[in-house]
Amino acid sequence: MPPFPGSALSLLQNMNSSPTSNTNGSTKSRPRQLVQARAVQRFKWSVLSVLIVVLVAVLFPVLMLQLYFSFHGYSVYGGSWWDAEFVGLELFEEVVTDPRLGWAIIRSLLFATGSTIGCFVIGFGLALLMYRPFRGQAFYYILFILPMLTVPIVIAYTGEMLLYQKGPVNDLLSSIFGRQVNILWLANADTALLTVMVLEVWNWVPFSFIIMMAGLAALPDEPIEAAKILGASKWRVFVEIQLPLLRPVIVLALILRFLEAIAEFPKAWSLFQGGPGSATETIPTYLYIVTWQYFEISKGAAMSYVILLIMVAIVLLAIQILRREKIGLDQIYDSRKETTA
Amino acid sequence: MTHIELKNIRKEFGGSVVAVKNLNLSIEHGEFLVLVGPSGCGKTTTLRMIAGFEDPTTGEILVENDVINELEPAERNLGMVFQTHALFPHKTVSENIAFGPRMKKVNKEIINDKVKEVAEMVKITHLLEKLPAQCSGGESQRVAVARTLITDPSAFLLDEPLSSLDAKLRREMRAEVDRLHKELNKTFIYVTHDQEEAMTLADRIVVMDEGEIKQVGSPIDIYNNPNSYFVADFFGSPSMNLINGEIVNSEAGKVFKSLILNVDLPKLFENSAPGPVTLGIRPEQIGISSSGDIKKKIYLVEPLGKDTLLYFETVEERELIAIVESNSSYRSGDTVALNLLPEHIFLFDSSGKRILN
Amino acid sequence: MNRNLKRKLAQYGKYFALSIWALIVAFPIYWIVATSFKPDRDWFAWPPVYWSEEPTLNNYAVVWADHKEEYEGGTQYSHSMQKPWKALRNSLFISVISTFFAVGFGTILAYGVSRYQILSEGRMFQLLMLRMVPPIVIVAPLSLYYSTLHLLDTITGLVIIYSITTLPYSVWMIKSFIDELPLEIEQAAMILGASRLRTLWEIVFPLVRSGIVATFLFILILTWSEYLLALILSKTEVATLPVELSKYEGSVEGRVYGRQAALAVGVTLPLIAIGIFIRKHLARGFSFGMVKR
Amino acid sequence: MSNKISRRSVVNGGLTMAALSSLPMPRMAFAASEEEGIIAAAKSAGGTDLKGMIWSNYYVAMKPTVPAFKQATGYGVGSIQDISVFSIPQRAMAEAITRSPEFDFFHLDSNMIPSLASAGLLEPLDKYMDKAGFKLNAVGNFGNFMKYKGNTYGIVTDGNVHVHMCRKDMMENPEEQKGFEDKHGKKMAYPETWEDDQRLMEWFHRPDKGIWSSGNLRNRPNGVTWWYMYFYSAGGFPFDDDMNPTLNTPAGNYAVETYLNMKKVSHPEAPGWGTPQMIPRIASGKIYSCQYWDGAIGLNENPKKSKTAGKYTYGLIPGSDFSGKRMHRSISSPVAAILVNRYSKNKERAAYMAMWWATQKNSETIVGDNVNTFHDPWHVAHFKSDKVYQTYKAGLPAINSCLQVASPPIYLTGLLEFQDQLAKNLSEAYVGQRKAKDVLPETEKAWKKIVRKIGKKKLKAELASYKALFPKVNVPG
Repeated sequence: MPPFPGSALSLLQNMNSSPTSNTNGSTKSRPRQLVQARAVQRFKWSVLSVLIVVLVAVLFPVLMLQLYFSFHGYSVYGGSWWDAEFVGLELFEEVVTDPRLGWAIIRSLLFATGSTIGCFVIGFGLALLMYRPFRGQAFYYILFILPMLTVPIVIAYTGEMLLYQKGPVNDLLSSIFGRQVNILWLANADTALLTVMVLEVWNWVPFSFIIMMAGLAALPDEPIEAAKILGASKWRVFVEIQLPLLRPVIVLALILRFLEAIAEFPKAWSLFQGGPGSATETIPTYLYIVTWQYFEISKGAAMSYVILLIMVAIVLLAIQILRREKIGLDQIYDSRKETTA
Repeated sequence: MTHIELKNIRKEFGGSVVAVKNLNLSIEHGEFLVLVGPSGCGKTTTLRMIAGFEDPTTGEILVENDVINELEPAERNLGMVFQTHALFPHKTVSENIAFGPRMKKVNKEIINDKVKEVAEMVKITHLLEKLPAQCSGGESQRVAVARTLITDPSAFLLDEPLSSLDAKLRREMRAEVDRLHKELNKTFIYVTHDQEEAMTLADRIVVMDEGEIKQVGSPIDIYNNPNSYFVADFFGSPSMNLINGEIVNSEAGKVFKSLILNVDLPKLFENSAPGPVTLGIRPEQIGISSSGDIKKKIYLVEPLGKDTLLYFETVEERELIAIVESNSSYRSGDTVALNLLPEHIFLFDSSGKRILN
Repeated sequence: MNRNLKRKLAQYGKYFALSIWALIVAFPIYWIVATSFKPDRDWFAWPPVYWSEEPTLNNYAVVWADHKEEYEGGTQYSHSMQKPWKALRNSLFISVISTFFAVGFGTILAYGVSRYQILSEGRMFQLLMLRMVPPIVIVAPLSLYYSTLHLLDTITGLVIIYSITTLPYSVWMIKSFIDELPLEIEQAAMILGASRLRTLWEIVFPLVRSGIVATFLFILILTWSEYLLALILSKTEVATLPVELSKYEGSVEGRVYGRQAALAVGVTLPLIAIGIFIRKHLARGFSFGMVKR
Repeated sequence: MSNKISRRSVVNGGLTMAALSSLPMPRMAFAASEEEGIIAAAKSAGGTDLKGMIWSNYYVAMKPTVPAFKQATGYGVGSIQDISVFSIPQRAMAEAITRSPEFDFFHLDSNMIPSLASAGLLEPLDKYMDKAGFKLNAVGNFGNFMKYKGNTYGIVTDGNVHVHMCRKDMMENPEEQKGFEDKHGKKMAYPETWEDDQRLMEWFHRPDKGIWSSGNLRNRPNGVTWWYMYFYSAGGFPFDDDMNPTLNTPAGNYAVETYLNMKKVSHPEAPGWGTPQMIPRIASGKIYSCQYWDGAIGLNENPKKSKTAGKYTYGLIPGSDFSGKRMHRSISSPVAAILVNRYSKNKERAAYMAMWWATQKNSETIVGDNVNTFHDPWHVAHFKSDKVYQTYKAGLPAINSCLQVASPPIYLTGLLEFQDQLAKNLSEAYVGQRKAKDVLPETEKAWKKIVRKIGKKKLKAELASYKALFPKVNVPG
């Protein structure tokens, strides 16, 4: 049975027999390639090659140098670095058995987790209070993003000015609670990390706040209204509609903050230099001490690699999670697959 | 004469999704061709390939017998009107219209004159200094048309140009498009998912589904002679009654049997093999009378103004619909006899193809 | 309780909560400003001095200009610190140039990703790695590598590493702006006869300009306040303001908080101005495509 | 010491030679001032303006002396990297690793000399000093702080040393005197030993009145400085002749005990406080006593910046009878000095510039600066100078006697690492993260590792230089 009956059939026959470029010879004899695909490829590779060249030129030698140092026992007191003796995995062994590094990792994870949760809870809370327009919204918004615009090292010094025992913060707390508050923000080994966390939270609440504001404001109204009409309380609407729809944004806010918190250096260093005791010896701080105070360049390099591996593992995991969320989100909102593909 | 031809066009996305399968089509000069089908059928992709926004994975696109696969969209001398109008929001209406000729380095004064001329033609002279955001939907559509008109393209590509407008405006603009086509005498390729638009505008309709052409023909032809279950179902409002059943032999000849009704089939189907089929008949081809073999109870009467629709109870999910004139006085609950005009009966086999014996 | 009263109470509750956080945010900032006007003895006073009874511009004078100080033996110039003008210029140069590169290249890359998928989504996320690895991990070999290339203590050196580490944010932010731009607008331009380059220049750029500006300023903030890399990769020529700030640790007179504050106000004010200017766009850039509009 | 004597005679010989060579103007040669000798030598050294790594807080006071030098020799200081003196050791080491000729001199803690010299960064200055006929005329044994393995590597600009200060006004109160005598059975007096000091501090400890009587630092970077004083005055030395750590000894434990004892009279924030926090406390009259850098005197006695002008008495650091004989040991860290980069083309020029700052006349100007009080006296002549007295007032004799018993921290390659391991463990013990008895064994363990890494042989060769820094007297005269 022919595929097209009636007039369509005749059309088809007509087309098959009509003279075409194949038989007649095309007036334009360009090669049969795909213009757009070719242009895109050309564009793609010219852009990517720049990127790759820059990354390879800058980062590759750096990583190679780092690798060289990790396997050579270079001492700043023993001649040139290029003559250093090959020591195999000795440095790595030293690094992975170094209890100080273990503690530093634990502290960093603690610090990152704590400050991430702190930032998120406060940021999300503020966003929930603020995402609907109200009188003064712009004022609060501007005020709330200010900490993010403050240079971190300024925050560290300001912390020092504010947090000493007889300082303004304890003074204000005393007058609020009506009795002497004597928190040792800067000297208690048990809470020093918490102090850095407080500053980190103050600094980066705006990040979570901004993301969550955007997320909340972008939620479609209809499902929420529908849920309300169906008798859901505000709390139920929040838990069953808003929270699940916001999940990708939440995951993003948490992951980005967590990763940036692990890298935090200026505040912990200028306030405590690892002390009191070793209460604030986090990964970056310890690495700084080993490399720039002990001048153990090789051990520092091996440590950097170990940390790099841990970070890459964390980042890859984070990327995996983010991608899954993104795909889920795309499915929910059915983005314009056909036209952009 | 602008003759556009698509030869063995295939388009894959990312290697796995096939949007268009082996498409062959020839579009004559001055023809108003409508590509119609449900969303995802490949009609927009086809149009975008003609425009040059997508490259066919294989196959050739020819204009005047020249292969134009190699040409950039800008070099194809085609005009396109988009569903979203795609006006440049940062340019005024007159800048929007002047954009095309400016790209072709036309003299400024000539551009100015032409802009005015075109604006008059689509009646937007009063909008020239406004920004697109200040125009209504219908006005934006006119601007989009004017912007295309001014470049004097060899053919117009229209991608669902009316679907963002409301019903009344859509009807008005539909007439406008029709008028333009007649005045310009250019090739129009028009993509829509709305069968009514296709029927009213097209010289020739191409029905697509799942990346394939299902049927090509004039609106009347498509309506009266659908070659498949799909086409029959797609065209017509209300759509064709389609009843699943089977052909059985009887003494009198072939008989269609189903849970809803049994019909003696006309001579035409004498040679059809017995087996499962779908019977189709358009609502207006069902006669209603007080006596007959097929008695059915009306459960809904839907007056549409000129006509009235009668819905009959069925055991299947599709209801059976008949159209009667509005002056008839049927009420829900009445039982009437249905008379299926034999010459208007279609049969489709289990793969959806029409049975023509 | 009637509905109206309940709503009012909720309203007051909201303002109360917001105001508490507003105070927490504002207080340290107030303290920096107030300290910058305090004479020496009020910097670290017990009990704290909230607003000095004898406010002075002394700190600003010492930090930003040469300042005379009198003592019993006569008058002497307290040059104190080297003036921060050079650091200010460095900070401006380095952050503006590196931001220019990051945003310029980021725009092209973002356009390619948004329109032609020249990087898969997976690669886009991997790009984030450039930002997420702590700089301390690479800074030692980087300084060694730079010294062999004579890039230490040069604007070029800092610009290169800043451009690289801020590129992920740049690409992600700008991509989110371009993604919002309907494809049809570009196609319309192309079919009207504009070349791809022309389309980019005349249609795409003007339409995402505000987004690009926002990205530009956001990355300016990041590079402006960066500390560790600037500290280790600079020597005499390209010390930036955060590095300049860090040396305001006094040994004999205690930390010179007032001077620090006077400099900090100068360092932070431009950022705050910028931040307020771009606040509407910040959110989009941060959302990494996770927020649909 | 015979070695040293012979070298000195060479110096004198050189000086005579220089004098002879300028015969045409014999009178001038005879009266040749320090400055003229330096200028004469400096003129012959080729090169350009100098580039230095120096904190401007220090440089400010030195700057006014540069134009005269530039006028005479044609060069001066062109540009400086202005970073904190605490960061300069790290940055200087980075220069050593890359063998960079960029900087001509570094101004930093001279206790870094062994580390930086081992890393190959430093230029020995003796031959330039000979050429200019210059010698460091420092109080007591202080000049040896610039020497490592027989060479001079630095020129002092700032003679940092800890002095003891306690509140005269509080001690002069008859009621206090009586109460103290009733309790302890002996008169209240200026403390001779750590035990005396502890007793006095405990007596004056009045937290309810805002007096936390100890102003000594106990934070991680600085606290260790105090421990050295207890340790050395108890007769301790941290290594035996084979470079085995000898911390876990009676003297070491005595020092740890003294160190931790002070917790009773220290502010609870002490483990987090450095000079930035403690100095305002001292100057606002909230403490009774401490051993502190002599620079604090200038601040204390400046009525515009302090509430305590005239209220302190300054004197010799307390000592200890622990070793069986009374010993006083102050600590000198950092001693800010100019070190010259061996890789620099201008190294000779830099050496003369450094000497210029250390002449009697110029160093008086620098140390006597009343506004930029970062340099402290060290030159023999400073203690007779009116100008210097203006700044240090009653504190000046105290500085003199403390300088005579000035001792170094670990004066060995790897100073910072040795020191931070000890400092960390001490700080941990102070805040309760570690048991006191573990501090020294744990530190010894870490130190053995460092010794192994740097090389026992190398460090053994440095021990003599380390020991040569210690004062020759137990109690200054």
